[in-house]
Amino acid sequence: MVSTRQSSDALLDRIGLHPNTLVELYRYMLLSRALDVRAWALSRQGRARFVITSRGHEAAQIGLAFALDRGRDWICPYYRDMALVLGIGMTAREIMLTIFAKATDLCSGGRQLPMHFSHPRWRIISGSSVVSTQILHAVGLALSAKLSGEDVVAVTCFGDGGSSKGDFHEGLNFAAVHRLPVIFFCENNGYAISVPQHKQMAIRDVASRAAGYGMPGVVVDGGDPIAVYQAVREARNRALAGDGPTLIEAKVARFTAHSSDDDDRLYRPREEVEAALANDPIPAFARRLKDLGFLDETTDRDLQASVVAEVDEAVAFAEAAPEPEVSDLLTHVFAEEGESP
Amino acid sequence: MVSTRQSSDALLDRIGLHPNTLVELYRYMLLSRALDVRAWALSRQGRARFVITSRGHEAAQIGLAFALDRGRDWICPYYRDMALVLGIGMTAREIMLTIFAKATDLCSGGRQLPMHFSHPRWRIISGSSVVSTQILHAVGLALSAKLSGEDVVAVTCFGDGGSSKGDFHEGLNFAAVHRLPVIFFCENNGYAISVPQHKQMAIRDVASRAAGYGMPGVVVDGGDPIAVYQAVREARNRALAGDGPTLIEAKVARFTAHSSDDDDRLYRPREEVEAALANDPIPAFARRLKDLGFLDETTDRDLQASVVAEVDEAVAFAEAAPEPEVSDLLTHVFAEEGESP
Amino acid sequence: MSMKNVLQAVHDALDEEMARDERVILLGQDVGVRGGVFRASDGLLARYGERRVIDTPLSESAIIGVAIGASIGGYRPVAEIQFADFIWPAMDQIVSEAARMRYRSHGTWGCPLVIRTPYGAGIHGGLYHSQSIEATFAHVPGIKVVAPATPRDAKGLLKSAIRDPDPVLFLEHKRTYRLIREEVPDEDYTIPLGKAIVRRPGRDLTILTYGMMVHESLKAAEAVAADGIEVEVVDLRTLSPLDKPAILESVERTHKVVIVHEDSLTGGFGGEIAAIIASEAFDTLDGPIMRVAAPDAPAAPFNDRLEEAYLPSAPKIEQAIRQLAAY
Amino acid sequence: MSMKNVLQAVHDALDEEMARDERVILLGQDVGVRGGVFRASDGLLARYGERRVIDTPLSESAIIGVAIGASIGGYRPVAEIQFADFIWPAMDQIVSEAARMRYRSHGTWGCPLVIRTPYGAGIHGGLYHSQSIEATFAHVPGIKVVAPATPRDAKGLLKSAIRDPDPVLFLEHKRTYRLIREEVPDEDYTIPLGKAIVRRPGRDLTILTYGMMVHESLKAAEAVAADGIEVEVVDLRTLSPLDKPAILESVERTHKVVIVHEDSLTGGFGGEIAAIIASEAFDTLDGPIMRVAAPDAPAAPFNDRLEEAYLPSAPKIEQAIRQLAAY
Ligand SMILES: Cc1ncc(C[n+]2csc(CCOP(=O)(O)OP(=O)(O)O)c2C)c(N)n1
Ligand SMILES: Cc1ncc(C[n+]2csc(CCOP(=O)(O)OP(=O)(O)O)c2C)c(N)n1
Ligand SMILES: [Mg+2]
Ligand SMILES: [Mg+2]
Repeated sequence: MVSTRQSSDALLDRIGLHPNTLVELYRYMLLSRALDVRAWALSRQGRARFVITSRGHEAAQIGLAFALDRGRDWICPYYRDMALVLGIGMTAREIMLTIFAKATDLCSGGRQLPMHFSHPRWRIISGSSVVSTQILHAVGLALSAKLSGEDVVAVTCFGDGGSSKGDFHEGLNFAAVHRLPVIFFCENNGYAISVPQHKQMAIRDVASRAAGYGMPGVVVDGGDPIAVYQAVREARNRALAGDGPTLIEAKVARFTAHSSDDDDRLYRPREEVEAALANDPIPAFARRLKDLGFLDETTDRDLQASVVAEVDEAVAFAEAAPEPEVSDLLTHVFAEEGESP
Repeated sequence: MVSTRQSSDALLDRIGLHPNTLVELYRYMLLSRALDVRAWALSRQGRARFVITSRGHEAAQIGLAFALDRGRDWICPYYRDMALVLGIGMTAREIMLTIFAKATDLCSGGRQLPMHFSHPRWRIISGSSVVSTQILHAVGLALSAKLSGEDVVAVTCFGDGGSSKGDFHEGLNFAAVHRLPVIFFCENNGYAISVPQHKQMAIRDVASRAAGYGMPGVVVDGGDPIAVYQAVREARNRALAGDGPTLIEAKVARFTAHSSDDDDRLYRPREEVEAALANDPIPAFARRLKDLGFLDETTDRDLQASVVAEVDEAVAFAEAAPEPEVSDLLTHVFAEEGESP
Repeated sequence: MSMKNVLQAVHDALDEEMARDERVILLGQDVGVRGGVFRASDGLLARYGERRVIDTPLSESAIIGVAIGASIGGYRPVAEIQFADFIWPAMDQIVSEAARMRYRSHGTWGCPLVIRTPYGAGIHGGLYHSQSIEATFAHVPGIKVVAPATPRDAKGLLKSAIRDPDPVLFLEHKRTYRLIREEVPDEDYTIPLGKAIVRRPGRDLTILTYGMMVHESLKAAEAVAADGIEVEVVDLRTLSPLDKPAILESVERTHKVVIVHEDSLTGGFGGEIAAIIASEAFDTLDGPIMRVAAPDAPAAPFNDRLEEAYLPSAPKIEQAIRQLAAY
Repeated sequence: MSMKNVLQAVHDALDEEMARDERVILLGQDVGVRGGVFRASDGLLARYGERRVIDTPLSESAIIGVAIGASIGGYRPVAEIQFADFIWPAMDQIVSEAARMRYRSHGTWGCPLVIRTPYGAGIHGGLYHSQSIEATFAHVPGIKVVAPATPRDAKGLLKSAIRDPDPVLFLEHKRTYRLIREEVPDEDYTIPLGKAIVRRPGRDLTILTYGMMVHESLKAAEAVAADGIEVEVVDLRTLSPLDKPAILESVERTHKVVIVHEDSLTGGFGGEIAAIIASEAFDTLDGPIMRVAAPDAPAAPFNDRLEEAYLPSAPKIEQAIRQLAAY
């Protein structure tokens, strides 16, 4: 297991990200946060039925997104990956359409709960709500990439809770045996709803499981998008070189309750939440960019305003979008005549 | 991971097994082998429908059996554990009754395939044919022991193949979180039917998975009953002391085809089988006992004759036993009125 | 008597059984500190301690498999599957193991355990927080399947399930949790598994149903009563073992049957009920056996409009009643 | 034409489809070097290589889950579950994932994959090498269920399954593997999914069945023909989608129905068939709908005598025919 908890500033040069790209990363984090905050508000107002946030996970997810070949690498996300899918290419409008379950919701046409992402253009594969099932799909997609020779990888994300499932084990093992180009990305926020990590596993790092499959396991600070970016780049290069899968564990914090249906005051000490909020990766990244001279206050304010405007527009657009027709209820159970798989 | 591949002779004193007990171990190995050879012959003659052997695994299983508190510790075996259940207390007659699927078969009343062991007196819990499901039952039994405070452990056996299943992962993780008194005993013979280890996993030792659950993993030479005995004693002591589960991996060889329905010439090099046979743990153990002066030629010959006689008698007894009545078909689907769970 | 909803009734049954029998333990995700995502085990951790109220890792197969082992070891585990939709990873442990332990060991070992799980749609849970799963398990010999519709039944049946020597799948329709309220006895009582109940007598037509659809059926029955159609509503309560005598008796009285379930039509449990009637009460039938059920889509969609279109409801049942009554 | 048994027919279908379409890959336990435990993929590793014939770890959920991913990635996986009894660990991947991918993504993604698995009893396989699993999956919208009875059908239907854009569960009755032989065309042909076939015409009574029970039913029909009872035997071949028109047509001709399946009675697929008839062909019925099926035990026991007692067979079917014919 390799620890990447180190100052990533020193690495900035080496990894070769353009300052503009770093600002872009920052903007995606802001956008995700703004969408998240708005979605939560909509749910509190009764305008959205159900919401799950990415709050606290954004840095990890955006670092991940930027390390991928967007639109070519296969993505099997989970419900907490809104920042990731934005970073890959989904738009604020598309997010709002799925939150409002509109007919033009590209994820599912209004069939799934919000945050069950899917996108034809971005190779984002529809997942269920059943934890960790998507891990195996990523392994299968990696197998298809290996067979076809396409130089892409598959990435799948899941939580600390998801690492307790049988599918996690079967997936990592299968991928290791066949040295498949897949990245297993665990977003460890220390909770499966109310169950804290020590009641889920008797180990400190999920990444320590990697050795038992014969693949590298990497722990990375999920509050540091650059560190995540770098860890994923390495894993991706290994995968493309035919050296097989990697398990990356990003240590993150969940800022909100599990979902809009949850009340984490029932089980989580307030001080813990406050400490996490005090370590919010987004302002921390802004400070870093400013220290490095890549971002000034005016640009920052403009960015913050622009994402809010983008969210406003997306909400208005999506609320006005048409509801699904009842006649749509039974479409796509099977392929229609002549439809190709 | 601790390696116990060391000369166990030096340990003889320290572990404190009486020489008579060592000869007893030897006799159980002989008995298992004799039963196995006969069962295979019966299947070839068409007198037994189906047989799975323990051949090559006996030393490991008898070492395991003798390290347990027989009749008190819970046993969740798998189909390759005939030597184990003999070592625990089942008799040759009982084995033959289950092979012939007779009414008085204690394992299942003729319902299950042979080698699906169960015994009320010996706390041997009935298993299915579905690989690795029994692992979780052992964890649950260990939970019950922990709750009741009974000073017993639960033991479950499975093969290298079984370690690829989701239930392996979920079981080891659950046991580790709750520090349950359970021993996971992997009999690694390098094959899941025809699939060799390197196509099952990208690691050398199944035991190396233990670290990922936060429990000790031990590799032991499954051809050495004393080494196995010792490893299990240690694990058992840890478990009883409240220090939780252990994963023990016994390296063994499968001497026969997977089952009487299999033909391993289709997939297994003959030299490999011959090399394994040349390293047969049973004559090796006899030689060791003789070197130590615990066994002489006459006793050895007598033992060999006595187990054959025991098997002869068991076959005759079981063949003469009554068949199940057709009226038995629908009993025990549910508890009968008034039957206690 | 106290006014309770279904959730409170479930909670009280758990509480009282844990107080009555030390062997009763709970295990599941979030059942401890949080008291369950629906709060069915609220306060039980505080009352009975961490040893008896166990928050598990996110491992459905382990929840059931461990419950099996603990039940053989002398305990009476009540395992919670957080949503019925997440029971499939434990399918193998339920079907291959729990349901067969007694049969395959010829009576040596048995699994006195309960699997509680919230099921059903109508709460905007989307495709994976809405499923009905009863047909699958009612086809499995060796496990009982219970699906109460009311608080009184939920409590009495859950107590019977916990005291039963065999595995019981206990299905709690999550729409009934807070919606359905009634007076529930304060003293200890049980309701036997395997017994249906006539919720509303009627001579013209029999509705056979269970769970949330009992309430929709009663509404429909009320609606047609205005036109003089007297519908008998039979709440099956337990699907396995099924109360065949109660079914046949009602059908012999009314000669017409509508079977109602929320689960999708094809292969749903209504088929079994229809088959029994078509075989054993054929002569008494005065019309085709009708079924009202969800269409053959994978589950109820999230969008309100689609969910409503998907779900059987009083108006749809009413339509079937009128059609059959006129036959 | 060549004389083939069912196993050879399955083998040939796999071989020919792999030759025809490079995207077809096999994965499962022992499918490679060993050619499958029943040798259905014998020689295919040698012919198509390790990349297309993949021996997997002992992980059913992974076999299906990986097949799902590979199918989305452009391949046409044919996954083998070594015995149908071992499909339950993959239940979640089949029901929650494969069967819903298209519906839940509103048509964006689909899973063109086949799950082949030997099922059924009569070969002394004991409780866990004998199960019938069709009822469970025929209740799941989004996956097709095929159960051929003859070599010709096995080959033609498996080819259709492999070419189908959606997941197909392909059930091979293992007792038919070597027992049932017939002339099979040498040239490429397919048999469409969802179409039943009349195996034996008759005017007095309809038997609706599939798989191994087709052959037992034909024997029974033969036996009663001597007494002038003309039984029509309809082989359903596909259970989902079900050929309702063929069922109703036959029943409208004969007015009497016996449904036969090897699976246990309660909740078996026979219930669905009976329900359809009792609803849509009620007026044409001249007698109760009868079912011949295994009793409600967990599965066929190993002991010969018990297994025979458990299994439906020609004599048991004959008895039902005579009883109904005399009605
Ligand atoms: C198989 C399954 N079991 C239970 C649930 C209910 N559930 C939804 S999310 C969740 C916790 C997941 O925790 P984790 O994997 O750590 O992800 P996080 O939400 O913390 O990001 C649970 C128990 C589910 N969706 N699927
Ligand atoms: C879940 C499941 N899948 C497949 C099988 C078929 N099967 C029986 S034994 C076996 C191989 C088991 O190998 P291993 O666990 O190494 O045990 P061994 O027989 O080598 O002792 C397989 C694939 C099964 N019984 N259960
Ligand atoms: Mg988490
Ligand atoms: Mg092995």
